[in-house]
Amino acid sequence: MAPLLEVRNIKTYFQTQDGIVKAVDGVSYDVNRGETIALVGESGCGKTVSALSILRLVAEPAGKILAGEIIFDGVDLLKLSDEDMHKMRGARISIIFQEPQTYINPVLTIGRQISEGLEFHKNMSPREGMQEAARLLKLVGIPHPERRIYDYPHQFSGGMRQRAMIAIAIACQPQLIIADEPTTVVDVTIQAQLLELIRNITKEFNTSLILITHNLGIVARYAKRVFVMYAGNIIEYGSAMDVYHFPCHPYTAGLLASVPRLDEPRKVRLQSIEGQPPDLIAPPRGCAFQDRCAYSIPQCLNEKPPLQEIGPNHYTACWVSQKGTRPWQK
Amino acid sequence: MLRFIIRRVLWLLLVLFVVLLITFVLMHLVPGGPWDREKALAPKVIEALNKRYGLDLPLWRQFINYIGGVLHGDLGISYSYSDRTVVSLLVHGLPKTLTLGVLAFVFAQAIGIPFGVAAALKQNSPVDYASVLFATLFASIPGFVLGILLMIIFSVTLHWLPTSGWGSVQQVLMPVFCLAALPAAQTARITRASTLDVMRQDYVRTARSKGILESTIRVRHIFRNSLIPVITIAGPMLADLVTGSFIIENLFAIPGVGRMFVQGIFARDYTLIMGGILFYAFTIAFLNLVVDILYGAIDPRIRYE
Amino acid sequence: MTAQANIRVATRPHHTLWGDAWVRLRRNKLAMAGGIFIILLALAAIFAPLLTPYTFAKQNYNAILQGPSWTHPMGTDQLGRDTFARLLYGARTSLAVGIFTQFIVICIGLPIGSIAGYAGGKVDNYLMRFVDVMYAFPDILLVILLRSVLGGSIFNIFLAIGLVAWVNIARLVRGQILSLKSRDFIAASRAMGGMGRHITWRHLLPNSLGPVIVSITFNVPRAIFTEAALSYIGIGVQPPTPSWGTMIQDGFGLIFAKPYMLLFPAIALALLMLAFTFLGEGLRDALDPKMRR
Amino acid sequence: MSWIPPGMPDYDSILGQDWAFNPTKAQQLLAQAGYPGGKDLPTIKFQYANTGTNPVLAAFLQDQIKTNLGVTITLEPYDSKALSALVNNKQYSWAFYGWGADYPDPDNWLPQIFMTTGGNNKQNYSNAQFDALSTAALKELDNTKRLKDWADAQKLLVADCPMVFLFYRQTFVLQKPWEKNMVTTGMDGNAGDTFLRNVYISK
Repeated sequence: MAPLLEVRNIKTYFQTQDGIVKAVDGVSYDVNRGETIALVGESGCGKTVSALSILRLVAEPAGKILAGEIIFDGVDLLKLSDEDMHKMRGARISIIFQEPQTYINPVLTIGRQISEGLEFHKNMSPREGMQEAARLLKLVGIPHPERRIYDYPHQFSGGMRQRAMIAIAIACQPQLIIADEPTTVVDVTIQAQLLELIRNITKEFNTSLILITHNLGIVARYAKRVFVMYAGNIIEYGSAMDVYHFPCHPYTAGLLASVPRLDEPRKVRLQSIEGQPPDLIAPPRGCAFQDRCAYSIPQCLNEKPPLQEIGPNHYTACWVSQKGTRPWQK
Repeated sequence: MLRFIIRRVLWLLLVLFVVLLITFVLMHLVPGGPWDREKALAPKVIEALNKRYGLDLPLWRQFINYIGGVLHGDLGISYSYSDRTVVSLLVHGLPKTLTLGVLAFVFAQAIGIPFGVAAALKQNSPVDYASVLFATLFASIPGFVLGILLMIIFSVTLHWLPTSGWGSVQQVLMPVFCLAALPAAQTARITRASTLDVMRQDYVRTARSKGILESTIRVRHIFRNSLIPVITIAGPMLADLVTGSFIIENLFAIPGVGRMFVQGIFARDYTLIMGGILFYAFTIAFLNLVVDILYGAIDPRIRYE
Repeated sequence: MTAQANIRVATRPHHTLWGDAWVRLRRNKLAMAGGIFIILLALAAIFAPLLTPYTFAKQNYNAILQGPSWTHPMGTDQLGRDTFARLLYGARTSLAVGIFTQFIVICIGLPIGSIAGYAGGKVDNYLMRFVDVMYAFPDILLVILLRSVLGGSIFNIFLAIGLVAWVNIARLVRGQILSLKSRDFIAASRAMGGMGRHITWRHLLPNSLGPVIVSITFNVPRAIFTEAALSYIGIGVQPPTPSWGTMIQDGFGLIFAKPYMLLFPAIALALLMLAFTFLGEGLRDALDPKMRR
Repeated sequence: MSWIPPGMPDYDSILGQDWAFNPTKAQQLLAQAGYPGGKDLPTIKFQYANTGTNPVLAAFLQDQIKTNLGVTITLEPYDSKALSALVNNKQYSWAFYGWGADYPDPDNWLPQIFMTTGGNNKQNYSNAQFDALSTAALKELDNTKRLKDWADAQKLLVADCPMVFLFYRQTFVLQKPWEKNMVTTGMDGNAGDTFLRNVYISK
């Protein structure tokens, strides 16, 4: 069965004063119906830009999607007319943003901002919209929804605002939800509740979910497949199990090592990956991770390793591991 | 909300009282009295006049009488227009000053906001540069200089418009334009800046992610937020227009409150001066109060519980 | 070590706030044009004697009300005085008024604003009510009253205009300090034992300097305009010191006969105010941290 | 220059000849007064109401005195009320003000301003002989005798010169050629300066 969404070799560049930033430089991934995948990587590796590219929300004139295709349910979104794209956004693909504080309009009531999408896509009347908004707020676990729809964002706590964001995203029962770091802003307890909520919703409505995060801890629990991004490229992807237990890229191994583990003795020093992500304006020739990689070989410096299958449905872009050795494996 | 209004109204009354007090003191400090004329009046005549208008009483007594009068709505009789009460003079002058002020205000918003918005939506386009240039040009030329330049062009050379007077439409055009030029420019600039700022906000991107039409996004999300700063300056701006028009009234010889007020100062017409200041101070304070209340309406975050 | 060599250092050369502001200001052509015009005008005003043989007071009765000619580039007034010379010397008055009033504005506005902002509570309330009173006054009318009381010497004009114009600075500084006070770095400084005055002086004021400078550059044209308006009504600077306002006032009487007498000072005033506005805008964009690239 | 303006009875054009413009004599007088060339003369403030053409006039005077006598006087403009107060309370140093006839007769020009007890006597001018002549003239019914008294009084006045008479103000009346027989008087600017009673239009 063809995947719901196929992102093929997307290139999204940004024109800045200091030069062209290659934020997303040839990224491909796919999502099946009802499946949850995770897009993982340090901040600034292009996760969010790739998500925004799907919805064609990249800020014009600075940012442009130069190449690639985004096949969603058999249709290439990049070829769609603006008018059709409007019909797609919110109705069939929606997005949950990271900062509930700034991503909700402070001067409109919460109910109004939820019913907006419904009024446009399902041409409900404002009254019906508000009732549906109340139902959605109930669904996402906000008490006394029928009163709360008339409240303003500043009257909601951080966690509740994020729940409202989720309500906005699921309003028209989209087929695909992109969750861009949905829980980074809230504390751990609320984080768990929100993720559970999102998972139940995706299960209930058989919605596909792209979970974008830099927090590897939650990825294992929620995503079936994991795509690790670094400097605008996918450098490793596979099932969560494979990637967690047999990381085939030094960067993935480094990421996993830096996650503090409960089962380890407390005295062990926290590990971190030295150095800074490369400058995306003039990325180095060869592998982008080379100057931070402890196992780099001459070939890494000159040639950019392509993604190659290293195990069943497990791909990596690293010369060292493609030669069959994984020195970073303990 | 009501408690807030009452508190503000009380403050307003106190501010008015203090303003009147300061004016009263300043007024009496200014050299020369109402009765001094080139052809000196006989001392006895001056004495009689002072008695008639209560100027022989000690100053603090006069002030208390005046405040007493104000509370009863009696602003006293003008010295220079000896048969007219100050209230009737104000009522005579008010329509002209208010028309000037309000027309200029409307003109300023009607020109400022669209220009500002257009410039923001089409940033770095010819529209943007034109509007910024227009805004800066008119923001820097003082009203009465602009008035003079217009007069030279339209009255002296082209003879299209009369240079002064009141009543016909032609007589209103130039004064209103001069008065409105500065506020129009300021409105355009602030609208442009705030619209640009709002367009970069994240909630606009959320709105776009819902797929709703760009036009709806503009009205419901962008303008609803970007017009807040415009409204906050609208109140003081209207107050400035109504009270600042006296230079334009002088230039175009329009018998409004402003012109009367300035003549009042030169004629040492104490009751007229006090009446004028009362009108101006009240307008400014009242309009500021209106803006604060309005402000709560448009920006829920500022609701005064 | 070749790997290290071809990696560009990601960080930019470190600029101080003012260094950065200067770089951005220089890039803003309009602001530069404004700045240069002001400096040129100031120089012309200072070196006026070199630029024109005439002085502002030298009367020449057989050259009364002449149009612009080679001998008198901008014509002459009712007493045969050269308009161009009066413009230059007039520029001294206008610039002096514009700049010196700001000292008074700062001396009064800054302390009141910062005390109100920092002290808060009752003090803030009373100070702000006092500011409301000053704000309720129609400013030019207050200046007229003050000017009539103080008399016409140029220092009284500074005082009169300054006494009225400090209100905006006070409100601005208070707003700045209120918003800065809640920021974390103030709490941090307080946590390290910073005393009230120290915090205000070391942290709050420097940070609110940006908008204050910007508002001053906008206040200068306002002050010049006020002085011109005063002279226009007839109670401006005492003759024989020429000021553009008095020149406009004199010229206004002959608007139909000799419009040029009015045109030159009017255009000069407009250009000077334009220059200050451009400069002000350029400074605002340059000093606004959000605009930092 | 006679105090009473042309077009009014008792106008005397030859009066005050020796006060005519004569810089050298002025400098001599200044020297005699102990201030040769204006040296250590206390600064004189010329105070005037800054309405109409006064400012221009003041600047002209200042320049003339500077060029002809080398004396610098400072200009102090007031608004009209302030100046009137200053002058009426006799606190002025050098003030500039004028007089317009209420009715065309020396009776309105002389006693009020120059008699010791005159309401408008702001320069403390007191000349017993002038007072005597004025009181006589005020009571005199015979017109020619009355005017003679006033003429003598004016001669005294001009000789004492309590004020410096500068100029007679003129107003210009623009008249169409076909407007005939309009009568204008010396009342210039005040009521009664033009009589239209028997004006007729001839095309």
